[in-house]
Amino acid sequence: MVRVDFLGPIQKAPLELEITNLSELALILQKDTELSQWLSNSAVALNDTLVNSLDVALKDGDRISLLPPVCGG
Amino acid sequence: MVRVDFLGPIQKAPLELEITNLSELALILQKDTELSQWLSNSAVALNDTLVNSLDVALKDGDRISLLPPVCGG
Amino acid sequence: MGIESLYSLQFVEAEKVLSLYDGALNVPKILQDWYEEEAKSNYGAYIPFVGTVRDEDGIEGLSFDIYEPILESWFKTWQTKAKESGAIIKMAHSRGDVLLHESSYIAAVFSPKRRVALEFIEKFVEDFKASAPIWKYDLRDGARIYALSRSTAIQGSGILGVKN
Amino acid sequence: MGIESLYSLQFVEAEKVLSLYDGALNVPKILQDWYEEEAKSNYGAYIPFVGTVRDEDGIEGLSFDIYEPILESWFKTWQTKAKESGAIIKMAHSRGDVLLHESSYIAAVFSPKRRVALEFIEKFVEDFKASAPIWKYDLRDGARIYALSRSTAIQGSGILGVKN
Repeated sequence: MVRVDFLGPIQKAPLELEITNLSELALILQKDTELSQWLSNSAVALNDTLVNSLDVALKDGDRISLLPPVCGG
Repeated sequence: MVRVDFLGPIQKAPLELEITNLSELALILQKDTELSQWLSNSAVALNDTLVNSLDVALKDGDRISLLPPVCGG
Repeated sequence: MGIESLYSLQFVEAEKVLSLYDGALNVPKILQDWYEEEAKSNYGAYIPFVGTVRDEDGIEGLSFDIYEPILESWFKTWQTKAKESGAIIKMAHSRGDVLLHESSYIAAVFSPKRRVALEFIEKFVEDFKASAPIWKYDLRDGARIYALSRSTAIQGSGILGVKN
Repeated sequence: MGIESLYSLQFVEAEKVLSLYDGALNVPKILQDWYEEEAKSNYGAYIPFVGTVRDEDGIEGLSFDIYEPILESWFKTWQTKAKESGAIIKMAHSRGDVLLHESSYIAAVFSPKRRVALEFIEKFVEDFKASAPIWKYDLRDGARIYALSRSTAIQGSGILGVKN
Protein backbone atom coordinates (compact mmCIF):
# COMPACT_ATOMS: atom_id res chain seq x y z
CA MET A 1 0.00 0.00 0.00
CA VAL A 2 1.25 3.50 -0.89
CA ARG A 3 -0.03 6.53 0.99
CA VAL A 4 -0.63 9.81 -0.87
CA ASP A 5 -0.80 13.09 1.09
CA PHE A 6 -2.09 16.39 -0.26
CA LEU A 7 -0.27 19.26 1.42
CA GLY A 8 -1.10 22.88 2.16
CA PRO A 9 -4.14 24.28 0.38
CA ILE A 10 -5.15 21.06 -1.41
CA GLN A 11 -8.28 20.17 0.54
CA LYS A 12 -8.24 16.45 0.12
CA ALA A 13 -7.96 13.53 2.53
CA PRO A 14 -4.98 11.15 2.10
CA LEU A 15 -5.35 8.17 -0.24
CA GLU A 16 -4.11 4.59 0.28
CA LEU A 17 -3.44 3.01 -3.11
CA GLU A 18 -2.15 -0.32 -4.48
CA ILE A 19 0.26 1.07 -7.08
CA THR A 20 3.81 0.18 -8.15
CA ASN A 21 4.97 3.34 -9.91
CA LEU A 22 4.24 7.06 -10.30
CA SER A 23 2.76 6.71 -13.79
CA GLU A 24 -0.05 4.62 -12.30
CA LEU A 25 -0.59 7.34 -9.70
CA ALA A 26 -0.76 10.00 -12.43
CA LEU A 27 -3.49 8.05 -14.26
CA ILE A 28 -5.55 7.67 -11.09
CA LEU A 29 -5.23 11.31 -9.97
CA GLN A 30 -5.96 12.67 -13.46
CA LYS A 31 -9.44 11.12 -13.17
CA ASP A 32 -10.13 13.10 -9.98
CA THR A 33 -11.77 16.41 -10.95
CA GLU A 34 -11.06 17.88 -7.50
CA LEU A 35 -7.37 17.73 -8.38
CA SER A 36 -7.49 19.22 -11.86
CA GLN A 37 -6.14 22.62 -10.73
CA TRP A 38 -3.32 21.04 -8.71
CA LEU A 39 -1.62 18.34 -10.78
CA SER A 40 0.02 20.73 -13.24
CA ASN A 41 1.49 23.01 -10.58
CA SER A 42 2.35 20.64 -7.72
CA ALA A 43 5.69 19.07 -6.96
CA VAL A 44 5.92 15.42 -5.91
CA ALA A 45 7.94 13.95 -3.05
CA LEU A 46 8.62 10.28 -2.40
CA ASN A 47 9.33 9.64 1.28
CA ASP A 48 10.02 13.39 1.71
CA THR A 49 12.49 13.64 -1.17
CA LEU A 50 11.39 15.59 -4.24
CA VAL A 51 11.28 13.64 -7.49
CA ASN A 52 11.54 15.08 -11.00
CA SER A 53 10.23 12.23 -13.13
CA LEU A 54 7.44 9.64 -13.21
CA ASP A 55 10.04 6.94 -13.81
CA VAL A 56 10.09 5.90 -10.17
CA ALA A 57 9.15 2.49 -8.75
CA LEU A 58 7.06 2.34 -5.58
CA LYS A 59 7.02 -0.29 -2.87
CA ASP A 60 4.74 -1.14 0.00
CA GLY A 61 4.91 1.53 2.73
CA ASP A 62 6.12 4.35 0.49
CA ARG A 63 4.70 7.82 1.10
CA ILE A 64 3.95 10.27 -1.72
CA SER A 65 3.29 13.98 -1.07
CA LEU A 66 1.87 16.58 -3.43
CA LEU A 67 3.26 20.08 -2.80
CA PRO A 68 1.32 22.93 -4.46
CA PRO A 69 2.96 26.35 -5.20
CA VAL A 70 4.74 27.77 -2.15
CA CYS A 71 5.11 31.22 -0.65
CA GLY A 72 6.98 31.40 2.64
CA GLY A 73 8.13 34.57 4.35
CA MET B 1 43.22 82.78 4.59
CA VAL B 2 42.43 79.16 3.74
CA ARG B 3 42.59 76.45 6.40
CA VAL B 4 43.89 72.97 5.51
CA ASP B 5 43.04 70.02 7.78
CA PHE B 6 44.69 66.61 7.67
CA LEU B 7 42.22 63.93 8.68
CA GLY B 8 42.48 60.48 10.21
CA PRO B 9 45.94 58.96 10.29
CA ILE B 10 47.78 61.94 8.74
CA GLN B 11 49.65 63.20 11.79
CA LYS B 12 49.95 66.84 10.87
CA ALA B 13 48.65 70.05 12.43
CA PRO B 14 46.30 72.24 10.33
CA LEU B 15 47.82 74.90 8.05
CA GLU B 16 46.58 78.42 7.41
CA LEU B 17 47.63 79.51 3.91
CA GLU B 18 47.20 82.54 1.65
CA ILE B 19 46.27 80.72 -1.54
CA THR B 20 43.69 81.33 -4.27
CA ASN B 21 43.37 77.90 -5.90
CA LEU B 22 44.07 74.19 -5.38
CA SER B 23 47.02 74.13 -7.79
CA GLU B 24 48.86 76.49 -5.47
CA LEU B 25 48.04 74.20 -2.56
CA ALA B 26 49.39 71.19 -4.49
CA LEU B 27 52.72 72.96 -5.09
CA ILE B 28 53.06 73.86 -1.40
CA LEU B 29 52.14 70.41 -0.07
CA GLN B 30 54.38 68.59 -2.58
CA LYS B 31 57.38 70.31 -0.94
CA ASP B 32 56.43 68.81 2.45
CA THR B 33 58.24 65.47 2.80
CA GLU B 34 55.96 64.47 5.71
CA LEU B 35 53.10 64.34 3.21
CA SER B 36 54.78 62.39 0.43
CA GLN B 37 52.96 59.14 1.26
CA TRP B 38 49.56 60.86 1.50
CA LEU B 39 49.11 63.18 -1.48
CA SER B 40 48.76 60.43 -4.06
CA ASN B 41 46.12 58.47 -2.09
CA SER B 42 44.11 61.19 -0.33
CA ALA B 43 40.85 62.73 -1.45
CA VAL B 44 40.28 66.48 -1.16
CA ALA B 45 37.22 68.27 0.19
CA LEU B 46 36.43 71.96 -0.08
CA ASN B 47 34.11 73.06 2.71
CA ASP B 48 33.19 69.39 3.29
CA THR B 49 32.33 68.64 -0.34
CA LEU B 50 34.67 66.32 -2.23
CA VAL B 51 36.34 67.83 -5.32
CA ASN B 52 37.71 65.87 -8.27
CA SER B 53 39.94 68.45 -9.93
CA LEU B 54 42.53 71.11 -9.06
CA ASP B 55 40.61 73.59 -11.17
CA VAL B 56 38.87 75.13 -8.17
CA ALA B 57 39.18 78.75 -6.96
CA LEU B 58 39.53 79.42 -3.24
CA LYS B 59 38.37 82.40 -1.21
CA ASP B 60 39.10 83.72 2.24
CA GLY B 61 37.57 81.47 4.91
CA ASP B 62 37.47 78.32 2.78
CA ARG B 63 38.33 75.02 4.46
CA ILE B 64 40.22 72.23 2.70
CA SER B 65 40.40 68.68 4.11
CA LEU B 66 42.66 65.82 3.06
CA LEU B 67 41.05 62.40 3.46
CA PRO B 68 43.42 59.42 3.31
CA PRO B 69 42.22 55.88 2.40
CA VAL B 70 39.17 54.83 4.41
CA CYS B 71 38.02 51.61 6.05
CA GLY B 72 34.84 51.84 8.06
CA GLY B 73 32.91 48.91 9.44
CA MET C 1 33.16 10.32 20.90
CA GLY C 2 31.52 7.51 18.94
CA ILE C 3 29.80 7.85 15.58
CA GLU C 4 26.38 7.89 17.23
CA SER C 5 27.18 10.80 19.55
CA LEU C 6 28.67 12.78 16.68
CA TYR C 7 25.53 12.20 14.68
CA SER C 8 23.21 13.30 17.46
CA LEU C 9 25.34 16.40 18.07
CA GLN C 10 24.92 17.47 14.44
CA PHE C 11 21.24 16.78 14.67
CA VAL C 12 20.82 18.98 17.74
CA GLU C 13 22.79 21.72 15.99
CA ALA C 14 20.56 21.58 12.91
CA GLU C 15 17.46 21.72 15.12
CA LYS C 16 18.61 24.80 16.95
CA VAL C 17 19.18 26.89 13.84
CA LEU C 18 15.76 26.20 12.28
CA SER C 19 13.00 27.33 14.65
CA LEU C 20 9.26 27.23 13.98
CA TYR C 21 6.86 29.18 16.17
CA ASP C 22 3.08 29.27 16.50
CA GLY C 23 2.04 32.80 15.53
CA ALA C 24 4.17 35.94 15.22
CA LEU C 25 7.93 35.96 15.88
CA ASN C 26 9.49 37.86 18.76
CA VAL C 27 11.97 39.59 16.45
CA PRO C 28 14.11 41.50 19.01
CA LYS C 29 14.54 38.37 21.13
CA ILE C 30 15.46 36.11 18.20
CA LEU C 31 17.93 38.65 16.77
CA GLN C 32 19.51 39.01 20.21
CA ASP C 33 19.62 35.26 20.93
CA TRP C 34 21.31 34.54 17.61
CA TYR C 35 23.79 37.40 18.07
CA GLU C 36 24.70 36.16 21.54
CA GLU C 37 24.92 32.49 20.49
CA GLU C 38 27.62 33.45 17.97
CA ALA C 39 29.27 36.18 20.07
CA LYS C 40 32.54 34.25 20.38
CA SER C 41 32.43 32.39 17.04
CA ASN C 42 34.64 35.00 15.35
CA TYR C 43 32.21 35.85 12.56
CA GLY C 44 32.77 39.36 11.21
CA ALA C 45 29.38 39.75 9.52
CA TYR C 46 25.84 39.00 10.73
CA ILE C 47 23.00 39.74 8.32
CA PRO C 48 19.44 38.97 9.36
CA PHE C 49 16.51 39.33 6.95
CA VAL C 50 13.21 40.06 8.73
CA GLY C 51 9.89 39.65 6.91
CA THR C 52 6.89 41.55 8.29
CA VAL C 53 3.21 41.33 7.27
CA ARG C 54 2.23 44.45 5.30
CA ASP C 55 -1.16 46.12 5.49
CA GLU C 56 -2.21 45.84 1.85
CA ASP C 57 -5.25 44.86 -0.22
CA GLY C 58 -7.43 44.97 2.86
CA ILE C 59 -6.12 41.77 4.43
CA GLU C 60 -6.31 41.24 8.21
CA GLY C 61 -3.11 39.20 8.29
CA LEU C 62 -1.48 36.12 6.83
CA SER C 63 -1.53 32.48 7.83
CA PHE C 64 1.03 29.76 7.11
CA ASP C 65 1.13 25.98 6.71
CA ILE C 66 4.55 24.32 6.85
CA TYR C 67 5.56 20.83 5.82
CA GLU C 68 8.40 20.31 8.24
CA PRO C 69 10.18 17.16 6.97
CA ILE C 70 10.96 18.70 3.58
CA LEU C 71 11.65 22.14 5.09
CA GLU C 72 14.28 20.54 7.30
CA SER C 73 16.01 18.69 4.48
CA TRP C 74 15.93 21.82 2.29
CA PHE C 75 17.43 23.80 5.16
CA LYS C 76 20.15 21.22 5.82
CA THR C 77 21.24 21.41 2.18
CA TRP C 78 21.69 25.17 2.59
CA GLN C 79 23.49 24.73 5.90
CA THR C 80 25.97 22.41 4.18
CA LYS C 81 26.47 24.91 1.38
CA ALA C 82 27.04 27.69 3.95
CA LYS C 83 29.57 25.63 5.90
CA GLU C 84 31.61 25.11 2.73
CA SER C 85 32.00 28.92 2.67
CA GLY C 86 32.76 29.10 6.40
CA ALA C 87 29.29 30.57 7.07
CA ILE C 88 26.21 29.47 8.99
CA ILE C 89 22.51 30.15 8.44
CA LYS C 90 19.74 30.44 11.03
CA MET C 91 16.06 30.62 10.29
CA ALA C 92 12.80 31.17 12.14
CA HIS C 93 9.28 31.01 10.69
CA SER C 94 5.73 31.27 11.94
CA ARG C 95 3.03 28.61 11.74
CA GLY C 96 -0.61 29.72 11.69
CA ASP C 97 -1.83 33.31 11.89
CA VAL C 98 0.36 36.41 11.84
CA LEU C 99 -1.39 39.77 11.97
CA LEU C 100 -0.61 43.09 10.26
CA HIS C 101 2.80 44.55 11.18
CA GLU C 102 3.81 41.34 12.94
CA SER C 103 6.77 39.35 11.60
CA SER C 104 6.63 35.79 10.26
CA TYR C 105 10.14 35.14 8.95
CA ILE C 106 13.76 35.70 9.93
CA ALA C 107 16.74 34.27 8.10
CA ALA C 108 20.29 35.19 9.09
CA VAL C 109 23.77 34.51 7.79
CA PHE C 110 26.94 34.68 9.87
CA SER C 111 30.28 34.59 8.07
CA PRO C 112 33.88 35.65 8.65
CA LYS C 113 33.75 38.20 5.82
CA ARG C 114 31.06 40.50 4.51
CA ARG C 115 31.07 39.42 0.84
CA VAL C 116 30.10 35.84 1.62
CA ALA C 117 27.35 37.01 3.98
CA LEU C 118 25.90 39.53 1.50
CA GLU C 119 25.83 36.97 -1.29
CA PHE C 120 24.43 34.18 0.89
CA ILE C 121 21.56 36.12 2.42
CA GLU C 122 20.32 37.10 -1.03
CA LYS C 123 20.61 33.62 -2.55
CA PHE C 124 19.13 31.97 0.52
CA VAL C 125 16.10 34.27 0.75
CA GLU C 126 15.37 33.92 -2.97
CA ASP C 127 15.59 30.13 -2.88
CA PHE C 128 13.51 30.10 0.30
CA LYS C 129 10.75 31.95 -1.57
CA ALA C 130 10.94 29.54 -4.51
CA SER C 131 11.45 26.22 -2.73
CA ALA C 132 10.62 26.12 0.98
CA PRO C 133 7.44 24.02 1.54
CA ILE C 134 5.39 26.76 3.18
CA TRP C 135 1.93 27.85 2.06
CA LYS C 136 0.59 31.35 2.58
CA TYR C 137 -3.04 32.36 3.08
CA ASP C 138 -4.57 35.83 3.29
CA LEU C 139 -6.83 36.35 6.29
CA ARG C 140 -10.07 38.03 5.21
CA ASP C 141 -13.24 38.14 7.28
CA GLY C 142 -11.68 35.47 9.46
CA ALA C 143 -11.24 33.05 6.53
CA ARG C 144 -7.96 31.68 5.12
CA ILE C 145 -7.65 32.31 1.37
CA TYR C 146 -4.72 30.59 -0.35
CA ALA C 147 -2.41 33.21 -1.94
CA LEU C 148 -2.07 31.33 -5.23
CA SER C 149 -1.16 34.35 -7.36
CA ARG C 150 1.81 35.20 -5.13
CA SER C 151 2.99 31.59 -4.89
CA THR C 152 5.67 29.80 -6.91
CA ALA C 153 5.51 26.24 -8.22
CA ILE C 154 8.48 24.27 -6.85
CA GLN C 155 11.02 23.33 -9.52
CA GLY C 156 9.98 20.07 -11.18
CA SER C 157 6.27 20.59 -10.49
CA GLY C 158 3.60 19.24 -12.82
CA ILE C 159 4.86 15.73 -13.56
CA LEU C 160 1.60 14.15 -12.37
CA GLY C 161 -0.43 16.35 -14.75
CA VAL C 162 1.28 15.23 -17.95
CA LYS C 163 -1.12 13.02 -19.97
CA ASN C 164 0.15 9.94 -21.81
CA MET D 1 4.26 74.78 9.35
CA GLY D 2 6.80 77.31 8.00
CA ILE D 3 9.79 76.49 5.85
CA GLU D 4 12.09 76.73 8.87
CA SER D 5 10.14 74.15 10.90
CA LEU D 6 9.98 71.79 7.93
CA TYR D 7 13.71 72.10 7.49
CA SER D 8 14.46 71.38 11.12
CA LEU D 9 12.11 68.39 11.07
CA GLN D 10 14.04 66.85 8.18
CA PHE D 11 17.27 67.58 9.99
CA VAL D 12 16.11 65.81 13.13
CA GLU D 13 15.03 62.84 11.03
CA ALA D 14 18.43 62.59 9.34
CA GLU D 15 20.16 62.79 12.73
CA LYS D 16 18.14 59.98 14.21
CA VAL D 17 18.99 57.45 11.53
CA LEU D 18 22.76 58.02 11.66
CA SER D 19 24.06 57.32 15.17
CA LEU D 20 27.67 57.45 16.31
CA TYR D 21 28.71 55.92 19.63
CA ASP D 22 31.89 56.01 21.69
CA GLY D 23 33.14 52.41 21.82
CA ALA D 24 31.28 49.21 20.99
CA LEU D 25 27.67 49.14 19.82
CA ASN D 26 24.86 47.60 21.86
CA VAL D 27 23.69 45.48 18.93
CA PRO D 28 20.53 43.88 20.44
CA LYS D 29 19.28 47.27 21.64
CA ILE D 30 19.92 49.06 18.35
CA LEU D 31 18.31 46.25 16.30
CA GLN D 32 15.30 46.33 18.62
CA ASP D 33 14.98 50.14 18.66
CA TRP D 34 15.07 50.32 14.87
CA TYR D 35 12.57 47.47 14.53
CA GLU D 36 10.19 49.16 16.95
CA GLU D 37 10.62 52.62 15.42
CA GLU D 38 9.36 51.22 12.09
CA ALA D 39 6.84 48.76 13.55
CA LYS D 40 3.87 50.62 12.01
CA SER D 41 5.58 51.98 8.89
CA ASN D 42 4.35 49.08 6.75
CA TYR D 43 7.76 47.93 5.57
CA GLY D 44 7.77 44.25 4.62
CA ALA D 45 11.55 43.75 4.78
CA TYR D 46 14.13 44.78 7.38
CA ILE D 47 17.75 43.80 6.70
CA PRO D 48 20.42 44.84 9.17
CA PHE D 49 24.12 44.24 8.49
CA VAL D 50 26.18 43.89 11.68
CA GLY D 51 29.99 44.16 11.59
CA THR D 52 31.93 42.58 14.46
CA VAL D 53 35.65 42.76 15.26
CA ARG D 54 37.36 39.45 14.45
CA ASP D 55 40.20 37.95 16.41
CA GLU D 56 42.85 37.76 13.67
CA ASP D 57 46.54 38.52 13.14
CA GLY D 58 47.03 38.93 16.89
CA ILE D 59 45.22 42.28 17.20
CA GLU D 60 43.64 43.34 20.52
CA GLY D 61 40.85 45.24 18.80
CA LEU D 62 40.19 48.04 16.32
CA SER D 63 39.89 51.78 16.72
CA PHE D 64 38.08 54.28 14.50
CA ASP D 65 38.30 57.97 13.59
CA ILE D 66 35.26 59.50 11.88
CA TYR D 67 34.96 62.79 10.01
CA GLU D 68 31.34 63.53 10.74
CA PRO D 69 30.46 66.40 8.34
CA ILE D 70 31.30 64.37 5.24
CA LEU D 71 29.88 61.15 6.72
CA GLU D 72 26.58 62.97 7.20
CA SER D 73 26.43 64.34 3.66
CA TRP D 74 27.42 60.94 2.23
CA PHE D 75 24.69 59.33 4.32
CA LYS D 76 22.06 61.89 3.25
CA THR D 77 22.80 61.14 -0.40
CA TRP D 78 22.09 57.46 0.28
CA GLN D 79 18.98 58.30 2.27
CA THR D 80 17.66 60.27 -0.72
CA LYS D 81 18.43 57.37 -3.06
CA ALA D 82 16.65 54.97 -0.69
CA LYS D 83 13.56 57.21 -0.45
CA GLU D 84 13.24 57.20 -4.25
CA SER D 85 12.78 53.42 -3.94
CA GLY D 86 10.38 53.72 -1.00
CA ALA D 87 13.08 52.49 1.41
CA ILE D 88 14.96 53.95 4.37
CA ILE D 89 18.45 53.32 5.70
CA LYS D 90 19.67 53.49 9.30
CA MET D 91 23.27 53.33 10.39
CA ALA D 92 25.26 53.18 13.62
CA HIS D 93 29.05 53.25 13.96
CA SER D 94 31.60 53.29 16.75
CA ARG D 95 34.17 55.99 17.46
CA GLY D 96 37.38 55.03 19.27
CA ASP D 97 38.24 51.55 20.51
CA VAL D 98 36.21 48.38 19.88
CA LEU D 99 37.59 45.15 21.28
CA LEU D 100 37.58 41.60 19.89
CA HIS D 101 34.09 40.14 19.32
CA GLU D 102 32.46 43.54 19.93
CA SER D 103 30.56 45.22 17.10
CA SER D 104 31.44 48.55 15.49
CA TYR D 105 28.97 48.89 12.62
CA ILE D 106 25.29 48.35 11.87
CA ALA D 107 23.55 49.40 8.67
CA ALA D 108 19.93 48.52 8.02
CA VAL D 109 17.49 48.87 5.16
CA PHE D 110 13.70 48.89 5.51
CA SER D 111 11.60 48.61 2.38
CA PRO D 112 8.12 47.52 1.35
CA LYS D 113 9.45 44.61 -0.71
CA ARG D 114 12.38 42.25 -0.29
CA ARG D 115 14.11 42.79 -3.66
CA VAL D 116 14.73 46.49 -3.01
CA ALA D 117 16.01 45.76 0.50
CA LEU D 118 18.35 42.95 -0.63
CA GLU D 119 19.81 45.10 -3.39
CA PHE D 120 20.13 48.22 -1.22
CA ILE D 121 21.89 46.61 1.72
CA GLU D 122 24.56 45.20 -0.58
CA LYS D 123 25.14 48.43 -2.53
CA PHE D 124 25.06 50.53 0.63
CA VAL D 125 27.55 48.39 2.56
CA GLU D 126 29.96 48.24 -0.39
CA ASP D 127 29.83 52.00 -0.95
CA PHE D 128 30.19 52.55 2.79
CA LYS D 129 33.44 50.56 2.71
CA ALA D 130 34.74 52.52 -0.29
CA SER D 131 33.56 56.04 0.56
CA ALA D 132 32.58 56.69 4.18
CA PRO D 133 35.19 58.95 5.85
CA ILE D 134 36.14 56.54 8.62
CA TRP D 135 39.69 55.43 9.42
CA LYS D 136 40.50 52.10 10.98
CA TYR D 137 43.45 51.29 13.26
CA ASP D 138 44.59 47.95 14.64
CA LEU D 139 45.16 47.93 18.39
CA ARG D 140 48.47 46.21 19.20
CA ASP D 141 50.32 46.52 22.51
CA GLY D 142 48.03 49.43 23.32
CA ALA D 143 49.07 51.39 20.19
CA ARG D 144 46.87 52.41 17.24
CA ILE D 145 48.32 51.26 13.92
CA TYR D 146 46.60 52.62 10.79
CA ALA D 147 45.21 49.74 8.70
CA LEU D 148 46.51 51.13 5.40
CA SER D 149 46.62 47.81 3.54
CA ARG D 150 42.91 47.17 4.22
CA SER D 151 41.85 50.74 3.38
CA THR D 152 40.50 52.12 0.10
CA ALA D 153 41.37 55.47 -1.46
CA ILE D 154 38.18 57.49 -1.92
CA GLN D 155 37.20 57.95 -5.59
CA GLY D 156 39.02 61.00 -7.00
CA SER D 157 41.95 60.71 -4.59
CA GLY D 158 45.43 61.81 -5.57
CA ILE D 159 44.78 65.15 -7.31
CA LEU D 160 47.15 66.98 -4.96
CA GLY D 161 49.98 64.58 -5.76
CA VAL D 162 50.01 65.15 -9.54
CA LYS D 163 53.15 67.14 -10.48
CA ASN D 164 52.97 69.86 -13.11
